[in-house]
Amino acid sequence: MSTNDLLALLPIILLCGASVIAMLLVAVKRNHRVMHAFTVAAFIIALLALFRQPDNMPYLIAPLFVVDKFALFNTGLILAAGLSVLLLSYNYFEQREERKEEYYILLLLATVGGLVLLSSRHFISLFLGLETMSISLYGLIAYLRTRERSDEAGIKYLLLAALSSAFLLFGMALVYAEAGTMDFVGIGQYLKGINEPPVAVVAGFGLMLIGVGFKLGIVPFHMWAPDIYEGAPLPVAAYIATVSKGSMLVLLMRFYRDVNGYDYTILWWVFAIIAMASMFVGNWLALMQRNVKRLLAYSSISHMGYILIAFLAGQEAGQEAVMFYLVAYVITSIGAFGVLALLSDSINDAEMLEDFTGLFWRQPWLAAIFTAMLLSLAGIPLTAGFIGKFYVVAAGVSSGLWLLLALLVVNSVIGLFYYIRLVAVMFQPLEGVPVRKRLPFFGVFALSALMVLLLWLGIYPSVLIAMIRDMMLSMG
Amino acid sequence: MILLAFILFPLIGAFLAWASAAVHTSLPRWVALLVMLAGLILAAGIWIQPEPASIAGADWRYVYHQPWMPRFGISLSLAMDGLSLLMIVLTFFLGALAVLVSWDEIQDRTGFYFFNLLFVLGGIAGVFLVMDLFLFYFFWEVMLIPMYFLIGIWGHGHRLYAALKFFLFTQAGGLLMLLSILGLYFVHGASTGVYTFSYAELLQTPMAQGTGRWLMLGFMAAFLVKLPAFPFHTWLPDAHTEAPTAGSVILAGLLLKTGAYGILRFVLPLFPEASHAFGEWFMLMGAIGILYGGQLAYAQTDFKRLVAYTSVSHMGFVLVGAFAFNELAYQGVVMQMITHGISTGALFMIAGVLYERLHTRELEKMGGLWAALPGLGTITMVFVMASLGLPGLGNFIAEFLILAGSWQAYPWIAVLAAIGLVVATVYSLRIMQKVFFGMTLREFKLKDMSLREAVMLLPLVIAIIWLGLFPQRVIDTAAKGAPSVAFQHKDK
Amino acid sequence: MEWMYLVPALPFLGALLLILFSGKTGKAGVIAIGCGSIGIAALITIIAGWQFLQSDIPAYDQHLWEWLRVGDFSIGMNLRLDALSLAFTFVITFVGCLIHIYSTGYMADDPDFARFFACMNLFVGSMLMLVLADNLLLMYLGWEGVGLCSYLLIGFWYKDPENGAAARKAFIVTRVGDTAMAIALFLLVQHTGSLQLSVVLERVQTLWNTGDPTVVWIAFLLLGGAVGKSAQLPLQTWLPDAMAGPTPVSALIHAATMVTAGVYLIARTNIIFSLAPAAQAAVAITGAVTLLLAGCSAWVQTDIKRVLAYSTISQIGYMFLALGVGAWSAAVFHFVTHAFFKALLFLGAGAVIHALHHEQDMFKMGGLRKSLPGVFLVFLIGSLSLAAIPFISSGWYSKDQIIWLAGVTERGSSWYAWAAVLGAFITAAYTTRMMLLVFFGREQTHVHHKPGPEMMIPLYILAICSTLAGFLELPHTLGHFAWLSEFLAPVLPAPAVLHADVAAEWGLQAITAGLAALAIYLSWRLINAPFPKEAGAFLRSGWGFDAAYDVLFVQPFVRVARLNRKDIVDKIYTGLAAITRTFHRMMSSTQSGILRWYVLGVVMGAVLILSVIIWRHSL
Amino acid sequence: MISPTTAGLILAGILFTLGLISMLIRRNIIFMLVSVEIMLNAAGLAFIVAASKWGQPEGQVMFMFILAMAAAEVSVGLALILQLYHQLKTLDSDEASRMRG
Repeated sequence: MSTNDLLALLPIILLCGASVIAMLLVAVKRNHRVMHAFTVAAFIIALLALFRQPDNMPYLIAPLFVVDKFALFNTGLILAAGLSVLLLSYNYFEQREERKEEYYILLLLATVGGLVLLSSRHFISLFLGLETMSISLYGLIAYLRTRERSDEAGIKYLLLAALSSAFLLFGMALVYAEAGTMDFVGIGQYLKGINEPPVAVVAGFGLMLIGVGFKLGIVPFHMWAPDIYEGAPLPVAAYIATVSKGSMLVLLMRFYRDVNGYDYTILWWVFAIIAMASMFVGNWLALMQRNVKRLLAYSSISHMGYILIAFLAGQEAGQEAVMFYLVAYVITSIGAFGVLALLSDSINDAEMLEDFTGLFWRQPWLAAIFTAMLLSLAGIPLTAGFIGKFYVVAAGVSSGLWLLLALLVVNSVIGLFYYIRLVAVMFQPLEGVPVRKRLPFFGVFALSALMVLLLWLGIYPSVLIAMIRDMMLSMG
Repeated sequence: MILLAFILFPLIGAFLAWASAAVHTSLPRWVALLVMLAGLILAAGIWIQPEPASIAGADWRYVYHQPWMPRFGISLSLAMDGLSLLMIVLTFFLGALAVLVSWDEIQDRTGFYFFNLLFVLGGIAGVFLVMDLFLFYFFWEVMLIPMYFLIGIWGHGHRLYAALKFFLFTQAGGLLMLLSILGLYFVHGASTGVYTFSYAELLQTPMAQGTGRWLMLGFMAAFLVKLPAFPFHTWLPDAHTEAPTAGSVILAGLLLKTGAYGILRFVLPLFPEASHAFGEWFMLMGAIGILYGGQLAYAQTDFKRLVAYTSVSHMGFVLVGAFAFNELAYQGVVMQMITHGISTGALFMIAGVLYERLHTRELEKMGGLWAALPGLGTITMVFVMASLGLPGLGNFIAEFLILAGSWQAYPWIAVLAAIGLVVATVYSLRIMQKVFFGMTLREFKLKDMSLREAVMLLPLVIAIIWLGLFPQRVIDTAAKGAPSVAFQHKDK
Repeated sequence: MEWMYLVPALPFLGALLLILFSGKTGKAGVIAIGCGSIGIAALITIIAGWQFLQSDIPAYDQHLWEWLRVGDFSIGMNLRLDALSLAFTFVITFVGCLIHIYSTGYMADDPDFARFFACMNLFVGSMLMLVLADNLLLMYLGWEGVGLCSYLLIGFWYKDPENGAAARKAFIVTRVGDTAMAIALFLLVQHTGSLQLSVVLERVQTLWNTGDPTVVWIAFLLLGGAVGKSAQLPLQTWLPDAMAGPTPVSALIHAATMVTAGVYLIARTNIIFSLAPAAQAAVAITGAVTLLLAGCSAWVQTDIKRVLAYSTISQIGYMFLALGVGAWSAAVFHFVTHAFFKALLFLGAGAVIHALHHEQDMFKMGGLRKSLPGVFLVFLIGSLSLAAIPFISSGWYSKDQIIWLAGVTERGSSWYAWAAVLGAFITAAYTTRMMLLVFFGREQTHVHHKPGPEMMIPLYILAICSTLAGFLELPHTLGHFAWLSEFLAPVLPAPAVLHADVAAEWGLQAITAGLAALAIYLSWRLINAPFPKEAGAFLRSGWGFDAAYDVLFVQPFVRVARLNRKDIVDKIYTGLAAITRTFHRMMSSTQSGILRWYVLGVVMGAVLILSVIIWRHSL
Repeated sequence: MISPTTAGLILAGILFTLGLISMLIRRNIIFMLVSVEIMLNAAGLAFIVAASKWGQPEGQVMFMFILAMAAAEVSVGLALILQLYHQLKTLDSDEASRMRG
């Protein structure tokens, strides 16, 4: 391996190293503060490392990895997401678990898995990344051992994830059996070579789709989402909603492009149906939901549906839309979960609708942030979510997916209902003098930063748009 | 630049008001009032001064242009012609009054209240000025949230339900409009290669008949809901009834007008063919709205609800006139937008004044109030007469022009609409009878209008009479802003 | 004449002042403003009229300001003084002034003194706008304005819901007619492109030749407006109820001026009507039928004011008949005389009612000729005019002219004439009945206070006028003198008389006079004769029009309103919401939390996808 | 006559399906874990078959990874199951359904 290779994979390597050191740190002395600081530092360094990259993009590390602008951009996104989750975690765990340190190790490892996914161009690296992430997620989800809901969630996630990866693997095996190669580009060439792909390959794709769909939490592989979000510690829920879904989505895009999946109308239709189902099921489930965690889970299902519409639109507009929406979605989700995390106290999480009554008059700033996040999810102007939705619709219109768009309109109206209901609860006048609880600096700082970002993207998105465009064009 | 001021004044003022609440709870209303008056003076100043030479061929008095999202060809471009000028004047006029209305009514959380109030007004001003379709949609949506808060936090009984209903309806319509805007964007791009949201560019978009019609319907969806036209009107009674007085005033006086404005500014010029094709149906829709709204208005026992339904009826005239395609009707529509804003706004204020005294909106619980409140009664009489279209008051000019114009397009629809005048008489007189005449249930010992109430009601009286006797100033101003398509008599 | 704009302006100004300083100024101030403004207006009218008679111009136009101009359609705030409007203006201001003075006495002890005079002034102003307008839109303004004032004054004593109902009825019923008129205006705008009377009437002749459907439509719609305001069939029902207002109001609005607005409108647009024979015939028939039906109703009323109300309807019927046969000036002539004697009768009745402490039932009156001699005298004069007693009463001259012309003009027919004659008989009958019941027989209610000078003087003046006004026109039989018709000639063409035959006219007059005498005799004999009850009730209720309209229009509307109070359309949306909620319930039942269930979900998905893929692939 | 590859794949498929079915019908969490393992191994088998078809090492490599991952999974899984047993006092997966709706 040349130094360039190492340079290209620097973020991953850094995080791996960090995790090892972290273990040693724990072995030496348990200290939450130190541990937290160290992990934060690791993430920051990894982020900085992004700027020291070989010039000749895309940089191929045969056969497993390719590092291109696309990968880099998303690496940045994932790292940033991880970082903000970290900032939100400290206080959350400080007031709960007595053994907090391993959490950070697991978080590092999961992130490593995610990063691997982002730049993998081969079944093996795909599998490795996926499993690294999943297995550390089992631990993370079940981290709060004292809370029974936590390990119920853990076991559920474990079994279902294993199930889905079994499907994924079997699918891969089928494809491999026909194509004789496991890297995406190779498969793409093989498919080009033959005019009509054999049923095994298409079926293989179908099975892989199950694995992917599970991680994305799209219908009908969505059922785990609410339980896991509810059971998992809030930062972890945020992490699953953003990092794991995001990296999987990126992988899907890369794979789909390499094997030029847009040529297969069957797959297109499968995705279209899944998109419709996800939108409707997600929104319907969320409609009357009183548990905010579950509500966010369901809403994320429907948002995946929206993203799929952009994904189906294809072309550059579609891809850009997916990326932009993903960014907006990541910011918003972390923000929303972050607010929940800050509001939670040592005994139980702030998750029921009642916990938010009159929040605006108790914690104006937090409530404002949460409102902004919810409005962004609902796609109301001045927020990134609006531009994202606009981008998606634009992509859809440009490739004339009128049916899907009509459904999208219907669904955003349904969605609006429960987002607004939540907002309304926060603005309800509350009787009695409000008891203000001190908020941790880091958390508030992270959330404020996220909100500023949200509004900035909502009002002046040109910079990000330009970035994404340039990245997409570089991919060709 | 001056145009930007109209939008920025309220928006900045909004934040100022919010901040000032920290200093003293009564400070926000002063801030708000000053901001509104400043805007009003500015707008009035523009109106008074002689019309400048039209800029760039079109009849724009001022234009402002600034790129925003080049990727989509979105730019922050504002322009003002006679129509938008009138609407801006109306916006700040009613805005200032809305502040006065809330003076005593709103006691808690004044800072946030006036923040929302000014924000709505800023959004509305934006809608009336923007010349970029994306931006139009942007402001169109921006208005909703603060309006939602106004209704949802400071409203009456079923405020949450009403606010939510309002929000969902408008949002649904708005999204359909978004689809159409984008459709237009891509159609234009495909045919000319220029991808832009600029109104001026999109005006000459060549498109197939079918496409044009679908896109037009998308736009109409938003505007019909906002107008509101039968059968999309059911959000309005709830919203108007539950909103605080100022909210009702702004809803009836300004928000509904954005729908009418949208039709005049966008639908007619962008889709002449489709507008002609569907014209008769929309006119019919309007006529039905007039009668249906009138019938429901008569059936109500809640003062504000009654007035709300009269809005449905009156905005029906707008729809009838907008699709009659001749100058008479067009001028009538503009006139109707202004006069309805004033007269209905006034009626809601009166409802508020009564509510402050009686703590009820139930007509059955009122009656015989003339003895106690002769002054208020006289003013109410003026606006009741205005709402039934008594000559000498602004609404008559509007309705006469609309009917005379629409008669030339479709006589039978004009006849239907004219029957609305009788219905209007029926429900309007019912207000007077139930509130001021008839038996006094209990001997009210109420003080007549306070100075503040007089200050906020008299300008409206003067305005409505002025519009009734000297409408020419308005008509001249609006004439330049008229979309040329609005004058093409359809060749039958 | 250049002060003409003051004529309507002063009453408006007065009204404005009274509204602004309501209660601030004392009673004296109110009287000063109220009567003063009208009085000055009357003076200016007389001066202007004098100047107008001196000058030989056909009309004097005054342009105040441009009301509205859209494209090439333009309407000005213009006043036009010509013979016709002068005649009306004179009557309005003069009679109006007298009635104002009378009211100062009649309303003396009413708490809302100021409001009363404010409304009265507003009314006079609007009425003057109506007659002085040089374009139909401005006329419409006055037209609606008087409607408003009539509404306000009928419901003046607002505490009683009855009055409110009567007021609303008046407004709404007339509004129906107004709407028809409005549509006529739209038609005129569409075809002539203007509403200025001179222009319209001039273009109409070039546009259409006689009997063209469009112009017939226009005429009919105008007629609709006219019957509404003038309480002719089928929209006459509001006038009797309108008597709920104070008596001076009934005298001014519902006898002398407003209700004759319809006559004015048709006379104004006589060219249009003469272009539309069908419509003009309709006018004549409306008039004939109305005068008969209303006469019969008047005959059986018990309330003195309702008698006068029905008689007003019937008299206006005569005017319509005259218009219908093209005897325009005759109609105006009858309007003038009627204005005087009917105002006189109403005010007289008012004096009686006032004296009897607001007692209106004639059967509770009686024998008042001794206790109220002055009132009896003037009332007698008025009644003579109403009953059209030959030679000495103004009513005879005007009515006889109509009866005669109804038969002999080209648009007329002998049927009209006989109907008119019959009407004269009925009129005489109910007038006599009224006289007998009120002033003869034995006294039943005691007079508690006699009317003061401020009430009596106007009565005397009116009495004189209603005697002299007759001599403005003398029939051919008495050395044909036709000052009024000649004066009106530039505006109103002379009737096209086919066979002017003095002998025949003598005969007709003889018959009329004879019938009148017979009527008086009969009613004097049969005053206490029993009358079939049901028939009486039926006639008293005005031929059951009210009941019919109630069933046909009012009830259905109210029922619909009651049924659809809660906007059925809303059900659509609430329904949608309900459906969505059902889906939510269905869906959330799938989230059972049971692991194997989730596994099943995944498996189902897998099966679905695979089967779809393989199925599509096998195709 | 079907080729050995196809036969192998079919075998793997059968294994896979068996695992799937047992996962559906078993309520005991441990057995569910076991059936997942079966499915994973079925996938592994498929890889072996494919690799032998092409005579490449990748398939075997993949199988190694699968084994490793399965092992990790089992260890974590058993730990979690232990925890769960402490709280539920049962291994019935249907009991572990306190989160619903």
